[in-house]
Amino acid sequence: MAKHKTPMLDELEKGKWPSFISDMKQEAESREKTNVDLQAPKECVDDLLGLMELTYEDKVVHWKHGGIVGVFGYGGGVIGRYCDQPEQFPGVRDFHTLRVNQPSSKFYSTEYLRQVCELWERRGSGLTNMHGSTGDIILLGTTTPQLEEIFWELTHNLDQDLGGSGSNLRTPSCCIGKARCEFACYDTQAVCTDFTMEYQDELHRPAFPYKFKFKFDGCPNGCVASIARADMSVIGTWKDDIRIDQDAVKAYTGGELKPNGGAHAGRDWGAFDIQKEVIDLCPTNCMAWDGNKLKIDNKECTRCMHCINVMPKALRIGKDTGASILFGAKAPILEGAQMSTLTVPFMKIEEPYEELKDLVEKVWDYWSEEGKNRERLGELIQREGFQKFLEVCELDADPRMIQEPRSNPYIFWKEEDVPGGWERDINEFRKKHQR
Amino acid sequence: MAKHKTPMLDELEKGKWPSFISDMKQEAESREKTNVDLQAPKECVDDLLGLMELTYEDKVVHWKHGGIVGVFGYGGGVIGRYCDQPEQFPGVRDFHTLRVNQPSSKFYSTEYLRQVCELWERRGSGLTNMHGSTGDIILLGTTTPQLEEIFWELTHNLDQDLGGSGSNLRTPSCCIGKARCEFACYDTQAVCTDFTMEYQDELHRPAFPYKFKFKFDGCPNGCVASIARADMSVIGTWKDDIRIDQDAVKAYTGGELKPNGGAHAGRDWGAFDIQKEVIDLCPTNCMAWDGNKLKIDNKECTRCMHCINVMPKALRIGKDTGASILFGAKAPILEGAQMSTLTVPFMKIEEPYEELKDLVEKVWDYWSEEGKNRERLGELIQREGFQKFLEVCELDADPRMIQEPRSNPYIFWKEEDVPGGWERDINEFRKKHQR
Amino acid sequence: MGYDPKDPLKDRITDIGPRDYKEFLPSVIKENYGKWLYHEILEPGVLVHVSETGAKVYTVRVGGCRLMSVTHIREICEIADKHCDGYLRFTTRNNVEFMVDDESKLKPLMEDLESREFAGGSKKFPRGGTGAGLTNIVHTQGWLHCHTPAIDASGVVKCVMDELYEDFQDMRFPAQVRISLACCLNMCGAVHCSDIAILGIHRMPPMLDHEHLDNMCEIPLAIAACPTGAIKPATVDGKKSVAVKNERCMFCGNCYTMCPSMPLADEEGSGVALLVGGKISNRITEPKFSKVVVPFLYNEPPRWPSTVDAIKKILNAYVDGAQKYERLGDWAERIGWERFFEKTGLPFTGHLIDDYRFAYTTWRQSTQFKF
Amino acid sequence: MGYDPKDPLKDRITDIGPRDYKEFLPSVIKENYGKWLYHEILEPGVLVHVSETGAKVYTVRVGGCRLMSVTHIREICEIADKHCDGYLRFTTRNNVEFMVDDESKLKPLMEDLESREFAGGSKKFPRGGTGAGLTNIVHTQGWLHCHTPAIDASGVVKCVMDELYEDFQDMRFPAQVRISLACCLNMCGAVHCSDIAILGIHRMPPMLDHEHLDNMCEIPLAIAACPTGAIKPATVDGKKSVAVKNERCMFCGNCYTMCPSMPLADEEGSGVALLVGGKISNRITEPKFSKVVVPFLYNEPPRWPSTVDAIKKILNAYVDGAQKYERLGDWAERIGWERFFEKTGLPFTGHLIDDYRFAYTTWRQSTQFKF
Ligand code: SRM
Ligand code: SRM
Ligand code: SRM
Ligand code: SRM
Ligand code: SF4
Ligand code: SF4
Ligand code: SF4
Ligand code: SF4
Ligand code: SF4
Ligand code: SF4
Ligand code: SF4
Ligand code: SF4
Repeated sequence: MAKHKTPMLDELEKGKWPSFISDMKQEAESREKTNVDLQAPKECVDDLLGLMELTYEDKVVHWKHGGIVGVFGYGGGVIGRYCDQPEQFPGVRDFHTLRVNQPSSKFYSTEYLRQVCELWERRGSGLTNMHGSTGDIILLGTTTPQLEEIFWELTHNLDQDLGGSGSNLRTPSCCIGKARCEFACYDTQAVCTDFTMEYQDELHRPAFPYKFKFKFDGCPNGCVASIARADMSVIGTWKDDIRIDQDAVKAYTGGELKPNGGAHAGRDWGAFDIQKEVIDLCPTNCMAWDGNKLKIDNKECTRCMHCINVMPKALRIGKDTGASILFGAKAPILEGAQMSTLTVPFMKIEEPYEELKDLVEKVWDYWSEEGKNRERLGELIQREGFQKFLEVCELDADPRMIQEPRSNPYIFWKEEDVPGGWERDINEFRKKHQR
Repeated sequence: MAKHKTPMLDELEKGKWPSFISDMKQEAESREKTNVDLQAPKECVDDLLGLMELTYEDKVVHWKHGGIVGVFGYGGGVIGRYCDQPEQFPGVRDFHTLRVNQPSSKFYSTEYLRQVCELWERRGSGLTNMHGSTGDIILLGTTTPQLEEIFWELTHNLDQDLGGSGSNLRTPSCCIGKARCEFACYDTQAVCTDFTMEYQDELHRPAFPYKFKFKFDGCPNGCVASIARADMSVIGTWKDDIRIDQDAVKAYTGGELKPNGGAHAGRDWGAFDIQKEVIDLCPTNCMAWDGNKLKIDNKECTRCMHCINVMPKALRIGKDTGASILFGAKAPILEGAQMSTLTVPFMKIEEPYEELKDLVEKVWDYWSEEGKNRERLGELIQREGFQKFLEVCELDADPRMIQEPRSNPYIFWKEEDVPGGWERDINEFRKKHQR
Repeated sequence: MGYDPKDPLKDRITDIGPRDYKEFLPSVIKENYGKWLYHEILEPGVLVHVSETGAKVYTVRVGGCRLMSVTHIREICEIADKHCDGYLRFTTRNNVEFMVDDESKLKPLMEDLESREFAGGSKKFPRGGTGAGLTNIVHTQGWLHCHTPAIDASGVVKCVMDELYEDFQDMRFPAQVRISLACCLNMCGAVHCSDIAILGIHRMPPMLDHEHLDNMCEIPLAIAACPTGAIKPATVDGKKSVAVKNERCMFCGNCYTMCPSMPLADEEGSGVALLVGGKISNRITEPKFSKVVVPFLYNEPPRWPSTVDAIKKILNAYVDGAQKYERLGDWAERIGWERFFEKTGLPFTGHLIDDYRFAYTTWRQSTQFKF
Repeated sequence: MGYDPKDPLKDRITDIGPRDYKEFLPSVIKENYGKWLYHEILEPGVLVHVSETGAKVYTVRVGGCRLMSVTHIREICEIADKHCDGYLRFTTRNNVEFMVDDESKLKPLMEDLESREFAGGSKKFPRGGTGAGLTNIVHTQGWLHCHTPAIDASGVVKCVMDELYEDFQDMRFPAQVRISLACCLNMCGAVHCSDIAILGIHRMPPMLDHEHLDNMCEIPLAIAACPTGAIKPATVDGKKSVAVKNERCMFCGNCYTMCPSMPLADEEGSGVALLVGGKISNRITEPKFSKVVVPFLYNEPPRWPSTVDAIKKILNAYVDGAQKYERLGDWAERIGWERFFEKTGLPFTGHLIDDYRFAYTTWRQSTQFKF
């Protein structure tokens, strides 16, 4: 039976949504009963429940700073955590997490997951996050001595490495892409895996001013939210025309096919009206429907995906596909949240991804050189200006990179912009212009 | 015949647009011939032409800083100016301008203008700007000794005062308003004149951190550009419904009346299409036309003026009129250009304008108190925040004042926002949270 | 054999990265990789994707609370073995997806999932989260594992999802609605572009543990961490420490991240802020930030009623007012923010007016407004 | 009698303000003040306003170059006396308006105005400036009277208006087009919200007249004036002076305004920048700033061909591409700025990318763009 009374937490067992409290309780119980030779405190889940109950009473967190814990030779992958009431809750005195690098787009075999479970029940709390916000498998809570043991078993038995934390490359992630999505403009999983392997050193050994994140979206729908969450956001797009199946279009207008793959089935929105729902909503007004033929002026299309999303069976992305590369997204601290800024409007994304890797490395060199401690790339770009960033990337300025040209006239001209430079002789000037 | 050769300037006598060079030459000539007893150098216009020609060769201005010149007891109204080639162009050695406060909306009797001409020919260059960017009559160029003489004659013989310059209230100005415009939501001329008289002391005697400008637009069309050019922009608007004359609407759709008062007559835009040209362009989509009746959902209307502009004979502004008050517009120096920010969405504008004057004075007190030297109001509001400005104005926050709520979570909470305040005892805290 | 503390470097393996995703793809996925033509949502939580080979994959998406025990994961594996040849996946929003390659396998799978409940009575595998409905809430650690949270994470999420459970299983919204939670301004969820963001914030400046500060912190780092420069070095009772200009503090918690002797969290001071109207996709409109519309709500464990209630108000107003395909933020911009506050009944206060770096760009320089 | 230098304060009159506008209103205006019902543009430059009393006022608007001699003003008076009972007005854009109260008086007035030319052959009173056409260019002093200009004003305006003369007399544009000119960044015309703004800018940091700087300037004021903090105190050849970090300079000229020993103007360094797409009115769209689309063009007296040419390119592309009622900036935003540069043929350079305070808000955080 439970070690601590948890009247408040018990309230969270009610309601239909899966209860993490119920799940924790079942885990606590199974640790009670198990004959597995547990290396982490048997009562850690019990104590975690107790600590949570106490926190629910106090409304102030009871965890302390992590301190520096980790595995030998790595600068990341482990988050240290200590409880501020160790006497009362010895099971979570030290309760560190490991970040385990998930496979691209998070398909699993049960065989693999069972190995993870077996290891984590034995050497950890048996609690996980599937998954963390960056994408890792989070093994939530174990003691300091277990860290190396777990790392050894992960690498030797599971052929599995840790993910990132600290001032290094963070675990890259991607959308499901070509594995199960018709909109994928490039192979997000292949690139994500390739970049993760290529930059293992940057991922495990902090050499950056601060964290750096890659995320790979297969198309502008942005299912892995890269534009908001990655220092480098790679978002699929295409150059040529949207492919149209006119008969399928008619099937939509005729009502045989449900718009948006049936995404709006929960409410009666009336019969599908292609004019109202597609043509009029196209942000560039580049579409036309004459009652039996759909026309798209592709030159004006900005590939927002709307029409394709609404009629996936009738419209397909183009064939000349690649990606837009954007840089600088981050959370609010310090300068305020940022989304990534369009830097390379279009790049082909094909193995071995030389062009993209060259770019990444130019950016890293610049950031490592100029970035202050704990300054994200996006903040550096703001501090030194986007023009400077373009020079670093060896790219020409392009209006596609901006929403609008500057409205202030404060151009920072360089001396080389002015024929003859800046050197002038005041006395020459005074010959023509007396004081 | 002309004192200086001006081959380059002569090029500016060509072309159809009125040539200021031809005009200057005719003035130079008439100064040659006149038997008026000229008090300013007879050859000043000749020398000005010569100086301009020289500048056209050098491409660098030949005027120096003004220095402090003015009339006794006033801090503004005169702009000092000296030429940097006095030997070569003695006629413009000192060439100061006076700013003469124009009558509201710039109607004139020829009698008055002739008095001005007589005075300015005799005591000045005979050159003017009708008008300066702020609105004044600019008397362009005279010598230092003439300043007091001119001021004396202006005040005694023309019953006319100077306008503003320096760190004081600048000459207010307004659109033509009720004098000749059906869109005027309040009497711009009356208010402009009233405020100019009320604040004569602020206008003539610098007591502010920097300049301050009032401009009065009768409606959101903004014919005096107040939203871009005034520290306080008063822009007419209304609260109730747009008045519709349905027959006149039909006259427009029927083609008897030209849309927009015929403003587009220079090109064949095809027959007037009320749906396309009005209903679909209404920014709030609050209009409907069923072929014979025009409907406006006034609650959703943002009074942008478009429909009224297009059909002035059919649509009229509401009857419950007043103005929106906005603050902070300015040119780029230093912090970048600003437009005025909506501060009072709606205020009745009726004599004696107490409510508006109270507001102005609160704002001036705050700015005089907190503003740095040469800091415009708009810059102060940016530096200390719009919330602070609202406190000063004793106004409640209203979503109408903003384009969108803040996206950053960096709220500057005040101690009084938090019950119990900010004082805490670290040792109390440590009882529950060990180090 | 195994790890040897005496010889840590023995046979050490490093830099091997993640497992190759190809090992983990079910055969129908592997065979049709990159060949998908289109998809359909058969019912909430059930997708079919059709390949140019004619093959189809049926996906059943179920809500997961991402805090999962190994016991629960083993149960998931058991299901996957029974119905899905031993494969499954997790989505970018912590839902679980079971895939089958034949329609006939759908029903048994769905019934099996349906049938499973936790002891407390909650569903283990609620089906849904697709289309124009509500999907899972992405969230962060909260009181369960981090040291800087202003609010709990899993608990708040549970309360909100319980209340909106029907909408997870329905598709009645004008467009998809993404709710996200981050428990402090570090914003680990990067929730700044969510339709609705639940954010933990502090309202009190840090306490100063002068006696220990110098031992526990790098004072220069703490000072440098403050974006507003509110922290200055100081000597208190002869000890090196820092002083904080409270009126300059914007409660970001950076100092605490650098220095454990500067805790901010407080029962009165810490709570929930709500942001709305953000989006990620480039569909129709461009991605946008969420805007703060509720500056502060108290932590109300265990069920956070005020937070849940405010979110329902926002969702109801949105569902009533928005047009088909219109995201929450696009709706708010179309009707105008003055209307947003009117329709949601949320009070507008000065706290919501921006006074940070780009403040001016968020004020209204126009006479266009609605009475 | 008159002003007595020996006794300046004798009978001194101050603070009397401007003349009362009511004295100057023609009777038809006075009688129908506030009673106007609607208006019509009979032809370019000719307006009729109709009052609820049935009265009408006919207005003939003619272009003025606001730099006017008293001789010219007297000629205007003569015309007003002959046709308009001795009244006239000036518009907010420096045009002159002659008003008559009866249609029969229009023709003679127009013919009279038409007939007058300057010796050089230019028109004295071109009719136009109404409706969806081009009106007068508001401008500032330029080389004619100020000390900080980077360009001339009246001369540039003359060149542009000569070239666009037909459009002043026509109404073929999609909407009104406002061109404005300011000769330095002080921007006395507040041209920052114009459809097309001609702006004088410098590209060279100030020269330093060390020998005289200390006598001629308040060094602290000069230092304080610099928005980028580029100016530091310095001692040169034993004399108190300043040093400027050139790479920090943004050429705003503030230092020169404060200190005559820091001149910027230069033949190579100073020239024209063009900004487009601003507007003031709240019609349909909100007021907006003009954007820099041509960073620099040389001063080319006497006719500034490159400047005139660039403006024509912009106008032609606008007139071809814009829809009825669409202002220049609204057109550019609708087609996208990438298209604007394509259609105008203007080169896009890094100079046009914002790097000032709100820079980030002008960059593109989206994948929406046109190839
Ligand atoms: C575990 C995780 C939250 C979760 O529950 O999922 C997490 C947890 C922490 N994050 Fe995070 N971050 C996590 C994803 C993120 C994300 C989201 C993302 O990567 O897409 C962000 C926003 C995106 C970004 O990078 O800007 C994020 C932005 C931060 C920041 C602010 C960084 C910034 O530049 O603004 C901090 C503060 C810091 O770095 O000191 C931070 C710091 C932290 C720390 C290490 C707290 C600290 O300051 O020491 C947290 C440890 C919690 C714990 O005890 O376990 N975390 N952090 C996520 C990592 C799991 C994983 O690897 O999959
Ligand atoms: C004469 C006039 C330009 C014109 O040719 O029409 C003018 C001329 C000067 N302005 Fe101005 N400003 C004039 C209207 C403006 C306007 C437009 C307006 O008022 O609508 C602005 C922009 C709006 C604003 O106030 O921001 C304007 C913004 C400036 C600035 C920048 C102020 C700022 O805060 O950014 C300066 C610089 C300064 O104040 O030192 C300035 C400074 C000057 C000085 C005094 C130059 C100086 O620094 O000493 C110029 C004297 C020129 C001369 O020698 O005659 N002038 N000035 C305008 C006044 C005539 C009149 O009274 O009717
Ligand atoms: C499975 C998943 C990708 C993955 O790698 O795991 C996914 C899968 C699909 N997304 Fe997504 N999206 C997924 C996260 C996202 C995200 C990221 C997020 O929410 O954090 C976004 C951006 C959200 C935003 O814009 O704020 C996202 C924005 C979209 C959109 C754009 C919708 C819109 O109205 O803006 C589409 C298009 C659509 O729904 O028609 C889309 C479409 C789709 C399609 C239809 C693509 C396809 O043809 O298979 C997939 C099924 C949609 C559905 O569930 O109805 N997906 N999708 C993610 C499921 C998360 C979940 O469990 O709920
Ligand atoms: C005479 C004048 C007011 C004054 O006090 O002097 C005036 C007079 C009228 N304006 Fe204006 N506007 C005058 C400067 C302005 C300005 C200020 C400026 O340009 O510096 C603006 C703002 C410009 C901008 O938005 O950038 C202005 C924006 C408008 C608009 C909005 C047009 C638009 O498409 O945005 C209208 C409505 C319309 O034209 O239908 C308007 C409408 C009018 C009407 C029709 C009002 C009326 O019913 O009498 C007047 C005749 C318009 C015409 O000329 O076709 N007036 N008007 C100004 C003439 C200046 C000139 O000589 O050309
Ligand atoms: S981002 Fe695009 S490609 Fe990737 S899963 Fe979403 S819709 Fe498919
Ligand atoms: S993708 Fe978007 S922009 Fe392109 S045609 Fe479709 S709706 Fe229009
Ligand atoms: S601002 Fe409005 S009221 Fe004033 S003149 Fe222009 S249109 Fe008429
Ligand atoms: S004034 Fe503008 S917003 Fe109001 S109805 Fe007319 S067009 Fe629409
Ligand atoms: S958001 Fe803040 S409190 Fe929550 S996990 Fe991230 S760092 Fe910790
Ligand atoms: S909370 Fe943030 S703003 Fe306040 S003192 Fe700490 S670092 Fe500075
Ligand atoms: S814009 Fe500059 S140069 Fe031109 S008049 Fe104004 S201050 Fe003088
Ligand atoms: S021109 Fe402007 S930026 Fe350059 S030194 Fe002078 S004040 Fe500073």
